[in-house]
Amino acid sequence: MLQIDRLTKRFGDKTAVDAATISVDKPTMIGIIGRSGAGKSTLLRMVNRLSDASEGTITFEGEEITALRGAAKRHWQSRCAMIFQQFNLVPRMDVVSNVLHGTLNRRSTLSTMFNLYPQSDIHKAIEILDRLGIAEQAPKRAEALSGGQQQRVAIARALMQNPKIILADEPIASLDPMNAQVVMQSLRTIHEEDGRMVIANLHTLDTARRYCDRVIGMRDGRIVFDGTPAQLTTGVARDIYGAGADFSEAATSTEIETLDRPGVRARTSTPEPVHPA
Amino acid sequence: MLQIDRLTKRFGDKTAVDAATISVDKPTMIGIIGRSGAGKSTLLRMVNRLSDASEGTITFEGEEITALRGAAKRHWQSRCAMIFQQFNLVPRMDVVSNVLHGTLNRRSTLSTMFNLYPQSDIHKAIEILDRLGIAEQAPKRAEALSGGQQQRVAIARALMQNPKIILADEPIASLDPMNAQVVMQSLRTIHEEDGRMVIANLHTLDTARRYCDRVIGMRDGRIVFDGTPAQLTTGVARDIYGAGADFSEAATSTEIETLDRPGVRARTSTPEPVHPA
Amino acid sequence: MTTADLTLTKQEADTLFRRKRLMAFGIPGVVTLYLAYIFFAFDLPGLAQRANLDNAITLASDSWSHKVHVTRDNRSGDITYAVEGERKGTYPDGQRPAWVSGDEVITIALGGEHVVRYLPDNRTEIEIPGLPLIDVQAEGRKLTSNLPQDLPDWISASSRRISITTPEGRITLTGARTEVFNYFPGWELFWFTLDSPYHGQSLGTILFGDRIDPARGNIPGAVSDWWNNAMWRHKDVVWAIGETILMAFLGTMGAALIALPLAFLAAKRFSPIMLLRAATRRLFDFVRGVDALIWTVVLARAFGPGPLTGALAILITDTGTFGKIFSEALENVDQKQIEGVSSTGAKPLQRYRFGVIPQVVPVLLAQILYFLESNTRSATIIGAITGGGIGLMLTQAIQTQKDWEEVAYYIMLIIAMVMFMDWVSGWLRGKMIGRKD
Amino acid sequence: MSDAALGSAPQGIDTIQSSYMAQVQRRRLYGGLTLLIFVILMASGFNIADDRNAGGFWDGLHQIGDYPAEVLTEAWEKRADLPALILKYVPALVETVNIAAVSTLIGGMGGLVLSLLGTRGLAKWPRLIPLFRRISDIMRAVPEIVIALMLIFVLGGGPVPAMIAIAIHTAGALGKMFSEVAENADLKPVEGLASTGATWSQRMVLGVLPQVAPNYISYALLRFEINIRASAILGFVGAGGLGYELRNAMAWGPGRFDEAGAIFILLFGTIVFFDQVSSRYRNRLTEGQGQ
Amino acid sequence: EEITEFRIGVLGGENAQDRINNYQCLVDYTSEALGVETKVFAPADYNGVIQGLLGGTLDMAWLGASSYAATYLQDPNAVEPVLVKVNLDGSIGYHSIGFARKDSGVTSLDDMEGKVFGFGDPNSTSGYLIPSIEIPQYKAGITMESGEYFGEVKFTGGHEQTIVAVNNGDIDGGVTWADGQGNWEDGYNSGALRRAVDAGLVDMNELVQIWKSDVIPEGPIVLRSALPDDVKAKMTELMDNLYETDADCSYGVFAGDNLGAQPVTHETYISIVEARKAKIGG
Ligand SMILES: Nc1ncnc2c1ncn2[C@@H]1O[C@H](COP(=O)(O)OP(=O)(O)OP(=O)(O)O)[C@@H](O)[C@H]1O
Ligand SMILES: Nc1ncnc2c1ncn2[C@@H]1O[C@H](COP(=O)(O)OP(=O)(O)OP(=O)(O)O)[C@@H](O)[C@H]1O
Ligand SMILES: [Mg+2]
Ligand SMILES: [Mg+2]
Repeated sequence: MLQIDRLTKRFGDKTAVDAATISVDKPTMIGIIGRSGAGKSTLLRMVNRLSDASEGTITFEGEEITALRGAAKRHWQSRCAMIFQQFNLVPRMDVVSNVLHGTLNRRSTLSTMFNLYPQSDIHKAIEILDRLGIAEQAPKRAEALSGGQQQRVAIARALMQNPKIILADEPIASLDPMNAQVVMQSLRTIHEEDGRMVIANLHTLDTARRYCDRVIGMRDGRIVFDGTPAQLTTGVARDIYGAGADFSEAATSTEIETLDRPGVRARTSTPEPVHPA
Repeated sequence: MLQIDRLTKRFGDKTAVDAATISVDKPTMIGIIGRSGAGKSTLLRMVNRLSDASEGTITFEGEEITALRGAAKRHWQSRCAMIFQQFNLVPRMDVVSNVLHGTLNRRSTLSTMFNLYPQSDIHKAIEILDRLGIAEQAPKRAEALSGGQQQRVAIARALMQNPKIILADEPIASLDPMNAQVVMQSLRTIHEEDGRMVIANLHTLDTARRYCDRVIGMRDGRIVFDGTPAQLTTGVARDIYGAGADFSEAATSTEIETLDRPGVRARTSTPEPVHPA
Repeated sequence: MTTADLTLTKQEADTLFRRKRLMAFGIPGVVTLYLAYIFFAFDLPGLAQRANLDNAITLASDSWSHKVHVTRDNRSGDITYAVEGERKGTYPDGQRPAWVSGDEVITIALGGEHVVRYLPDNRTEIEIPGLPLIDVQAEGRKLTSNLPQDLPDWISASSRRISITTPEGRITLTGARTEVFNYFPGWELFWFTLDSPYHGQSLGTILFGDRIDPARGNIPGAVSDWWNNAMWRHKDVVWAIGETILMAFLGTMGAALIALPLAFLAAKRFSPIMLLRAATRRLFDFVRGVDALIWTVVLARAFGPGPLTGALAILITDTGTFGKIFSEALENVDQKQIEGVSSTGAKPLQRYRFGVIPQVVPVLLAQILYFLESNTRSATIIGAITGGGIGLMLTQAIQTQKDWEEVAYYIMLIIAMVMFMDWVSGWLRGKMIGRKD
Repeated sequence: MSDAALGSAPQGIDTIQSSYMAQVQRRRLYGGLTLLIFVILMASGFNIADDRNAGGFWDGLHQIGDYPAEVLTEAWEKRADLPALILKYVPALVETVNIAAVSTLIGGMGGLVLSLLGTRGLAKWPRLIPLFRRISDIMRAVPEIVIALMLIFVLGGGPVPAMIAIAIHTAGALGKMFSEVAENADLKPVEGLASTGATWSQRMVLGVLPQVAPNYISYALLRFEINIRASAILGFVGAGGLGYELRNAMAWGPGRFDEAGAIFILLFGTIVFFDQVSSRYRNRLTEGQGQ
Repeated sequence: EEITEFRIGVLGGENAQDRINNYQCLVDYTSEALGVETKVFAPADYNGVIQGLLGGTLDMAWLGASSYAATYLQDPNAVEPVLVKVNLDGSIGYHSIGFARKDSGVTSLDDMEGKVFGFGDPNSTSGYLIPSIEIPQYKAGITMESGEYFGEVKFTGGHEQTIVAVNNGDIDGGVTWADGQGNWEDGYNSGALRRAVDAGLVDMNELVQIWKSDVIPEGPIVLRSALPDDVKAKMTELMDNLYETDADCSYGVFAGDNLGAQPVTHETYISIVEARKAKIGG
């Protein structure tokens, strides 16, 4: 259903994504790994059409996505939701309003200008929040939520779009292991229960292994691995990350068991100095 | 020479230091240990007269320190140098000027405003910096130095005061193990070579054991232990830290061998996201 | 470090400190030199000489006191009693202050044993403790008196005019008229003028007592008489303050409304056409540079005197200022939020509405409200130029220098007004920025 | 998993939906009311102002260009004299700029003292903080024109009353801005200095000023810009400088419009010049500092 | 052509708010006569009124002679003079008076050489135009340029400011207006000096007269030319009969004792217009 064909993106001299070709024929949960600067984000942004490709095409169910313009392009974006590492919510607006932004493409500009959404949409938004376990936060401002909760709001916004594809650009990189697990679990559930395709950039091997059906490895803009989690051996990982023999998988881990969260310990043993009033 | 008698400090309902009594009759290197909130900092701040005691007295060589006011108090502060966990230097000023701040009590405001320090003082400052091994840094801004270097500048400032007592409030808590060692070594050398009294708050047992002649343990504002490092058994330590059987000394260690600095690892595995400009 | 290195380091440190000292002395030195130049350029020594302390004292004492004039017209022999010597403060026929007595001989007791007597045939007797009785006869333009040759400096006398100033009051005599000024603390006639039936009535009587003026109820009558008080002109003052605030409000809000869309044109992020962007920015610079003062003058020709002209002058200048501030705020918006909204397929206007506006609104509101307060002050000054509001009343009162208590009153009102607007803007800021979207 | 606080049963989704709907309705109502009130205030405010103005807004709109056109035409006709005229008014301009500069200097020093004395954590006498804050509030609230006119009465005309008036206002305004900056200053260096036995003034000069100086200078420059305008406008109501010349030149009317034109140009040029210079410097001073 | 409101301008500088108050009776009469709302405006200076008349935002004003000339020179068709105030003695003129502080030792213009001289408003007839023309005629060598005969020539902004400035010693001598009737020690019968004396602002013992101009014609009451003829006629009649209708109102409107108004035409002011033109250009 999704064909990415020799997709290339250049920034000046720099080729961020280099003739990436991917073909997906049924809704799958795909993890893209690779080290920083490998071109993962750029690839996802081109699929969502947040940025234009320099060369190559993306085709979805026979439609050429890369050729879409104006309203058609926006309509595609609404069918292809995106989740960001920094959540990219509107922090000063309440949670439900943020979720309702998922419907913007369907509503007229005028009514949304005044924040007027149909009641059915509002109820739907709260139901989605409930599904993600954060319905109680509905009336709060987004900025008042913890990182994990904010990311779930972002997922709720994505679900509100009722998309065929969910793109997630390092959705758990800003989260602690506990929240990371909740968020990845949510994405997996959405994939399994709703049958939506999920493509997630991940920066840790074990997460990709655990949650994805298929893993794509990128290095310097090129796709250097494409296979099942089982095929992803430590040797292959070393190639993807371009690491030497000293490469230890644990260094990229975010799993709770292996990670002794440093921030927490550091905080208790290094108190802020108390100044007299 | 230093008598602390039933010294008490209350913040509202909270008693931060509770009738602490310490008697020191010759220049000693004393370590104060205890967990966060035990009242270590508060005690030291009262000795330096940065904050006033609620009750009790401090007497030094027959003079009642707690009764001093105005210029007399400032004169006492100049004889009783303090080193802070966060160094508390003036970051935008050069290193020599920061060291020369140790002479402020002797100089008029006006002359310090115009940087009219006597040449002999400037040379003395450089010599002290040299003794601490950072004379090369003399003309740099304090903020340009590494943590360990900054703390040595703070020690130099303290030495510039030519004090009888040096108080150090967790001098190595913000430092990595390598720098921590250098700083503690410097304090020890100063104690031994110059015969100055050093009182240091330390949050790790092994540092206290290694560098101090006498260790004082505080818990909830009260002094619960006062003895030689040898007397400080793991059982006693458990009492001081109020820890259960799961207490492991290593958890409080800053020794190089046992500490795998977590901050560094966390940084490499969580890259900053790259946003298009 | 080797000894040689150390010596070198020491020398470097010495140089460093020499440079720092140069700076430390240099800057205050330049400032001192500049102030010295100003000292002479502004002629401060001459100013110290010319400064009129008497004026300051008059100003200070007059601002909390008033005087009552007792005037005899030497031609007609008529005697009038008037607060501040003003027509509207004149005592009605048959009434006079309690410290004046007598019919043939009018005796004015100034207090502290100071007494002035108006005798028939334009003669005047003045009793001042410590001086012999002063006797003055007015004839045509000439005055004859028994004043001695060497006079204390509080008496000024010539054959045509005598003026005596004592702590109890002031007496001036000329051929044409004889006048006594008696000073009292307080702002007389602040509530009611002498011709109002409510003058001198206690608050209790007005609120609960019998009907004082049979034609009207006490409270509406009193309110109307106070409102129309000719001496203190409460109605005009309230209108003037209203006009001043109105100028500030209309000017600030109007400017904000105009500047917001223009700011998008001037912000690099939102306006791809370089030429348009540069043109908008130059426009902002121009209207700001011309300044409210000149705009006031230009607009006064088109719209005439009044609050609208002042409001428009503020509006035009602040459009430039807001445009600049707003476009800077727009350039600093966080791209993440816009991207988040764009990724859902939002249309361009929706992107601005949800990606940009929620971010900039707090910044803009804070600025607008800050300017609302500061423009209240500007409106006071602009009013003095364009003819409107409390600013004009204040300048007129100061320039004609008649009643310093009025000046003091206006000043108090202006300060209260500005502080009130400061409070309102702070309150609104808290209310609106503390609120979501 | 549930985020509901321990002990309180998770709310049913219906309750959440209805309470959120209620909140939305309320917000729409308040939002609508606020908008309505604002529109009414603007519309009626405009009408009142229009009504109390001698000329109406719509009648006057097409005449906006008349006056500048007259001035500029005449100035253009006599453009040969313009350089000489501009030169003639340079001393007045210098006076106006001097008034602004001195009052910014003096006001800045006053504001500095007020801010250090009125900031929590820095104040020498913490109990007097409210006093110093009130003082700077009042100094800020008094419009320059009030002080200037009273001082003209006592001191006579000229630059000094304007200078004092602007300095007083500047001290109040900067006092407030400075203390906002000082509130965010890092107290660690101050404490470090205190521990060596430094006096209050030493702590302020060595511990606080180096931290806040860039922001202070940046604010002072902004004030200088504002004060140039203030000093011109005060000249217009009697305090010397370019404002005074402008008022006279305009009063002469045609025949001397070339002078008015010269002064316009001078004033405009000065304001734009200092505006650009100061905003460039301010950007440089504050750049590289965290927001 | 209909008018919807009638706007009267008051020359600034002389406590305009007071004057607005004094004009209240006139406002009532005008509203009654014209059947439209009447408003009074008091711009901050003379130029404000002139601009108002030129821009068509004011319909009527009582101008000074020089202000009338200024208006005429900028647009001869903007306004037409209709009436002039008649003094108690029947004259329609007043004087510009030069004065100084007695203790300064100045007794005539001869002593003013090198000293500071102050005018009032640049648009004032007695406060600037006439003295600037007549003073140089006093003797050879006097000019009104700063730094030539006088040490400095300033504009104080208005009559009151001149009086206060002389009294304070800010300037050594200045000019203001007076009717020239009555006695110096009273500050004459009417005029700016008299007001200052009445206000207790100055002591005439401390001032001396150093110069007096020829008689200056009172300024005209002008109506905007574009007004409908019937409005002009009604207003002229109203003002003409004001003294007869309501003497108190007339006192307030004409700022002192008077015998009402009499008709006047542009011819009366031709010399002033010429003087202004010669002096200032236009
Ligand atoms: N807007 C842009 N302009 C110029 N270069 C860009 C831009 N966006 C990305 N790049 C460059 O393209 C390359 C790929 O970037 P991309 O963000 O896709 O990497 P990534 O794999 O997502 O890495 P990370 O883990 O850091 O997010 C990088 O070298 C980056 O510097
Ligand atoms: N200025 C203050 N106001 C109120 N409470 C204070 C203040 N300073 C310290 N305290 C309280 O007093 C107690 C003792 O604090 P202190 O800083 O002395 O502990 P400590 O042993 O130095 O701990 P740490 O290891 O965290 O530095 C703490 O509970 C602290 O919260
Ligand atoms: Mg990325
Ligand atoms: Mg501590």
